[in-house]
Amino acid sequence: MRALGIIVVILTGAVLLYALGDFPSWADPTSPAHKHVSPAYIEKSLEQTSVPNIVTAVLADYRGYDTMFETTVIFGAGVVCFFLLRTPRKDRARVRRYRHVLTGMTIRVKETRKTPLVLEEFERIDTLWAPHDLIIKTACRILIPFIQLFALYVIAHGHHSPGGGFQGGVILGASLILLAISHDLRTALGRMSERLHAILCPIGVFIYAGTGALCLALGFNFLDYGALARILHVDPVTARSHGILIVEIGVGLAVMATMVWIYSNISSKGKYDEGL
Amino acid sequence: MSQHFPALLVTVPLLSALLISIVGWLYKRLCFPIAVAALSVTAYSSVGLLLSVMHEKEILYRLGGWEPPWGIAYRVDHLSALVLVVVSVVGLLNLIATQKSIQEEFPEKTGAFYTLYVLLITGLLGIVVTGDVFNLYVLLEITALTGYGLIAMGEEHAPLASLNYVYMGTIGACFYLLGIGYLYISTGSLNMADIASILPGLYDSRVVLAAFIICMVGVCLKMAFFPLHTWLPNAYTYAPSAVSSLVAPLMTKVMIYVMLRLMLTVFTPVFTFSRVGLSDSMVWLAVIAIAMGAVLALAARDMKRMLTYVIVAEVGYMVGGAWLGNRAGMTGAILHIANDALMTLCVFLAVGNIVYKVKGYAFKDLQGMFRKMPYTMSGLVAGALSMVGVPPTCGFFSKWYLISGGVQAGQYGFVAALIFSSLINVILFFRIIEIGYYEPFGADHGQGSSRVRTAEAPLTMVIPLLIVAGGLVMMGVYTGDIVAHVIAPVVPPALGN
Amino acid sequence: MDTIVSIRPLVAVLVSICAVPLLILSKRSNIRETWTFAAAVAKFLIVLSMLPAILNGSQIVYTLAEVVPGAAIKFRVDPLGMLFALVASSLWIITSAYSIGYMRGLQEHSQTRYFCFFALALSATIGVAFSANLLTLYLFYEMLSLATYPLVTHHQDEEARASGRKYLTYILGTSIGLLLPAMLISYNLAGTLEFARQGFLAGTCSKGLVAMLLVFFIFGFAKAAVMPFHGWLPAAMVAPTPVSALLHAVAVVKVGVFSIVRVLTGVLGTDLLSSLDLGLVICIAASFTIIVASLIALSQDNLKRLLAFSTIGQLSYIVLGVGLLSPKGMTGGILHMAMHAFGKITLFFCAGAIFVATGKRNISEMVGIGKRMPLTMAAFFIASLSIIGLPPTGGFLSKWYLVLGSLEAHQTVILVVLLTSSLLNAAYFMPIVYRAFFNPPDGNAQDTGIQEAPLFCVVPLTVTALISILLFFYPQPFFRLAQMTVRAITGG
Amino acid sequence: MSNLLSSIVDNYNYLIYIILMMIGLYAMIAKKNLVKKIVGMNVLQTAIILFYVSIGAKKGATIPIIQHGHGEGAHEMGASVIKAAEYINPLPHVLMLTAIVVAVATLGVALALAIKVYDRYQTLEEDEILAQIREK
Repeated sequence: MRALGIIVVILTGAVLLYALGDFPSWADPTSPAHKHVSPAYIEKSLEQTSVPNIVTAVLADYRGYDTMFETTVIFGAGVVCFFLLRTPRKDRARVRRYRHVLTGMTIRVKETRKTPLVLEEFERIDTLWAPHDLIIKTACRILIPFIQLFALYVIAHGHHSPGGGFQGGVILGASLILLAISHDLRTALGRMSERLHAILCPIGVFIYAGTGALCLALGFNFLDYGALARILHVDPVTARSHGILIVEIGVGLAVMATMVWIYSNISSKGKYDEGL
Repeated sequence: MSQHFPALLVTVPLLSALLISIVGWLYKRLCFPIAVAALSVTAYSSVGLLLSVMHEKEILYRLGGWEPPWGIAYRVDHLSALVLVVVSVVGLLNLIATQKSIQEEFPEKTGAFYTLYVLLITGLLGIVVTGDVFNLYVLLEITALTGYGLIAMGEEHAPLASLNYVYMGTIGACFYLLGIGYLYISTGSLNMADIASILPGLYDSRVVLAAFIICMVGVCLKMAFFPLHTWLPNAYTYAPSAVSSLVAPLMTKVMIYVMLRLMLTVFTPVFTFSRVGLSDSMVWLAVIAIAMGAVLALAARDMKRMLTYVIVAEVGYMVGGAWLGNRAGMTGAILHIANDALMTLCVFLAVGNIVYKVKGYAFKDLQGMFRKMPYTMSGLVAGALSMVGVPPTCGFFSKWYLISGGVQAGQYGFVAALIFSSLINVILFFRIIEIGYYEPFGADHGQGSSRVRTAEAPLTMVIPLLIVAGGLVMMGVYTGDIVAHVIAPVVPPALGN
Repeated sequence: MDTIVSIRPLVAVLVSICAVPLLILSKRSNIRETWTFAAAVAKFLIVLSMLPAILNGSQIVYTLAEVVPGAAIKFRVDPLGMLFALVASSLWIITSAYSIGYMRGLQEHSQTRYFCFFALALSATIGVAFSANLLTLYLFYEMLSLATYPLVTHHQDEEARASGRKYLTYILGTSIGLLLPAMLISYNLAGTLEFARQGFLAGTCSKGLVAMLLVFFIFGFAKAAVMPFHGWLPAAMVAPTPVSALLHAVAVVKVGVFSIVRVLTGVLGTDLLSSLDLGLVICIAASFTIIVASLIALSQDNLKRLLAFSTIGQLSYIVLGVGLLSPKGMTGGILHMAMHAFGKITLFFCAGAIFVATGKRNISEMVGIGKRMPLTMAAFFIASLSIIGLPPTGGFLSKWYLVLGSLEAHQTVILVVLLTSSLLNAAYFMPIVYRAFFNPPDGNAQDTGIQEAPLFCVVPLTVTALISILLFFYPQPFFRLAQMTVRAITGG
Repeated sequence: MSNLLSSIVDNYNYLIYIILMMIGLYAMIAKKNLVKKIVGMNVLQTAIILFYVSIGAKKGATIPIIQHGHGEGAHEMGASVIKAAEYINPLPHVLMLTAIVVAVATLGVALALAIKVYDRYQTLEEDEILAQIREK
């Protein structure tokens, strides 16, 4: 195996090095990569889409179709993780552990159909229980809202500054995952149930693809945001910039939901009761 | 409407996949009908596309209304239209045929399953219609990811096989991505037609050569071309039968399509066949692929594994035919994409029915099958004959073109390999058929044979199988027309006539 | 030589395929047999309806689909094909009568399957007879191979399995391994596969290549059982006797030789062969087969195996006749297709009848059987005369023409071969007849008076025996057709 | 040869990506541990991302965000003054956003699979797993 690896690496490396000879020198403004297609983006994007952030413009409009499928990839990954890991109802954990807060003694309760006892002096705990650090808990509880606010800013301000749906979505997701880590998975899922993010994630993609389909329905080509002008009562160019915003929101939703979904599946091996 | 067919083709299944995944949480029973509806629309529009392509030369669709090369564009020509029809039809038939076994295998996750199923089809269709090399990469990953997921839900070693598939598939995809990076750095464009128009000036550039080689390696990995086939047998064997009857016919064939697309459209035929001195070595690799596939299939001890190695051999057919570099060979390769998809579907559906009934696919499970499941077995026989290449099944005619291509190119090794593998196929399939045919009989040849009861699979599984089996013959009989009206325009004049 | 475009050839082929679903669906066996008969008669009538046109020197053409440029799925009825089709379709009627008797007499299992595949095999046979190009011929040739497999292995026991394997190995192995490449090479040489009057390969390739193709073709059609590819025929004798009768005395093996004749005349062309004097090669292979097969036949005790080997020998007569490349020789060869068919099927019927009536397979047990089954053995006698080639039977004519042909081609060696083999034939047939009639049955089997096989068995074999006598006096239309074929080929 | 050397020298970034990529590739092929393979996979993908991004670089250019022109109707006045040379090539960055997302997705799936594999064999060492399979 090792020998094979070395051989493969040497062969591939040889090919790549061989090609290196004819590379245009690095960052040379006259290299074909900079001459052929990209100048048009840089010069036209503002007037065509009124989005100063060219990356966003190209990402969500010129090559919006790529991005749609990119979102679909994320969504697909989420579904795959669920499909692979989520444990079927019959062999889910039947035992719950509770801890009496005052005395610190723990009890095991056989899960039954009717809702288990909920008394405030009892807290539900994981099988491997470590006392939760108060500082971390509080710090996170304070931090998370700001993180989420920032995430929303990143999504909304993607037109004018680095950012956009993916970045914002990831930050949102991260905030929820932080909640899950600092407290435990159940609390996070209490805030946002499995079903909810499992549905949010396709909805996010749906916003994207649906916008495209809407343009199709309005008689334009698929994803041609110019069509939205008719609905939003603005000129086509502004419509494009709005269209991009809508799409970015969709992306944000999808990414956020999927991140949480994947995390909760992987961290709890699909049992959804005890995370990290 | 018809000018939006290309968009509908991909967006309808995509949207319905999303819909399914939502509905899956609310009302499971709706998933299957939605999937069927979506794929029917797809099949309809792909057929419509094929017809309209046959009238006007090729269809260009600008997504987002941007001019290529700045925006992404669909480019549908005869080749892609043909493959589109194959993909959508195979997907639809398999969907209907495997409904029962899905309900049995994933009672709680039907929603997720159908989501992935339709997403997979979406990805394949997208790969076929797109005219942008990077977009192709993204769609490649969609098919790959969904494929990993679906395959991993099979029994015993499926997750491991799927994980290995992840490694190999990712390497393949990365190589492809790198290759188009090299193309971009030397041409500055990502649109296939645009690249093709820029390339002639750059034929001597090492970067382009490297790009070509890297892309080819990547694609060969994905389509399990011989030395890189190691992931395929396990993955397809352990996959749930409903899944293997989807991926086995489609995945490798679509990858072959990608290879042809790269050879003929992106890197122009002139470059592919005269500048890159790889033709002979590729053909010889194909010869080895065919031979090894046949031999390994002989060693297999259960039907699915045997068939997977047959697939490895079939990939060899197509790659070899494509690289022969003459009209007959290319025609054979393209024709075989369609035919092989159909016959692989046929045999895998038959195996699927058997698995559904007897819960096993080892050779011994076939005892007395001809009496137990006569229709399924007749379907299997039809597929087998097509694999062997018996007229008038379509398998014969694609083999015909491939062999005559080999004769014209003077590649007698290739011809010999094809004949060899047909002979091996005879052994392979008649071994199965024998087991099914000779029941453990009493000494008397009297009426003692009614011991085995007929227990045929449900109609929803049998009818699609028989449709496919009939399709094999129809394809065979109409080969002439298909070649004349669909394939002939695709083959570039550079390959002579 | 005008050509009529008509769908009749296709119908003639399809009629028995269309019968198959009816056979499957028919609940009771009588209905099933009725359908079989109906299909057989229909087929025969359709074939017959084309006869007058053919005799007037015109030919009937029908194209189904142009699958490959230069090679369509196309039917053409010409004298040669018509002769073969007549023989096959007429014998199917008789055989289906016989097989009803036989199968019921032995209460064989899964008779429906039997009749279905029988029908399929017949379609394939007619298809071969009427095919207008090599591709179509190959198509039906393969179809026949596969359709006969379930018939050969009807008993589904270990023995059947073994011989089924042998059968497929020989037939499919050669057709894929030799025939397909040969066909494709000639396609790429000539760009067409249409049978032409003097072959389409003339002047397209070197002598070596032609010789190679010739060898590929002759051994590729393993159904013709030219040695060394004859092993499957004795093995296939495990099949029920009607199968052996029709398929291994008539349909399958004759399809083999018919295809060889077609290829020699229509693909390679007799002129090309004689100009490169490759005829000799064929003659040598054929003569070798004739002599060796007859010698082996001498040593057989199982009657059906004996008949099998005798068939192997007789088939090579036909190959030999065409290989002589002389008009009379060819006439003899082609004529022999018909004559031998009627003779040999009678013999098989007799063997079957004996088995049904007495359960005896071996010749040594058949001493004095003539007293129990006089009709059967009489028929056996006549048929063996025809095979040996003595008047007053059809076999005489064909053999006579073969002899003339060998003289015409100044091949005295061949003449010797023919005569020797006739002697050998006599040597392995006559003792059977003699012992059957003139030796007393051995002690333990006491004389039980006349005890024939069921009527369904006896009538057919009597009919065929009579026909083979009749053919001596009225060899029409077969003789005419043979002559027309030869004239068409030699242009004389 | 010399020009090859010089091109390598002023294209050292490409050299780095090649080295990274080779490391990843080697890990994927030679390592026995399934998770190490996954790590190798990510290194491989990251290397390619590096390659693309370094395509985008342009001497004397800044990030592709047009400084002036905010909000509605910016395009009328913004259009004329923009020069392609002033901003780096946005396209590679766009592509790489996609590639990163794909990489993440693949990673997620791969990890999920690894978990399933571990559940089934109680190990992630390839040879141990193969041993288990063999003795069955």
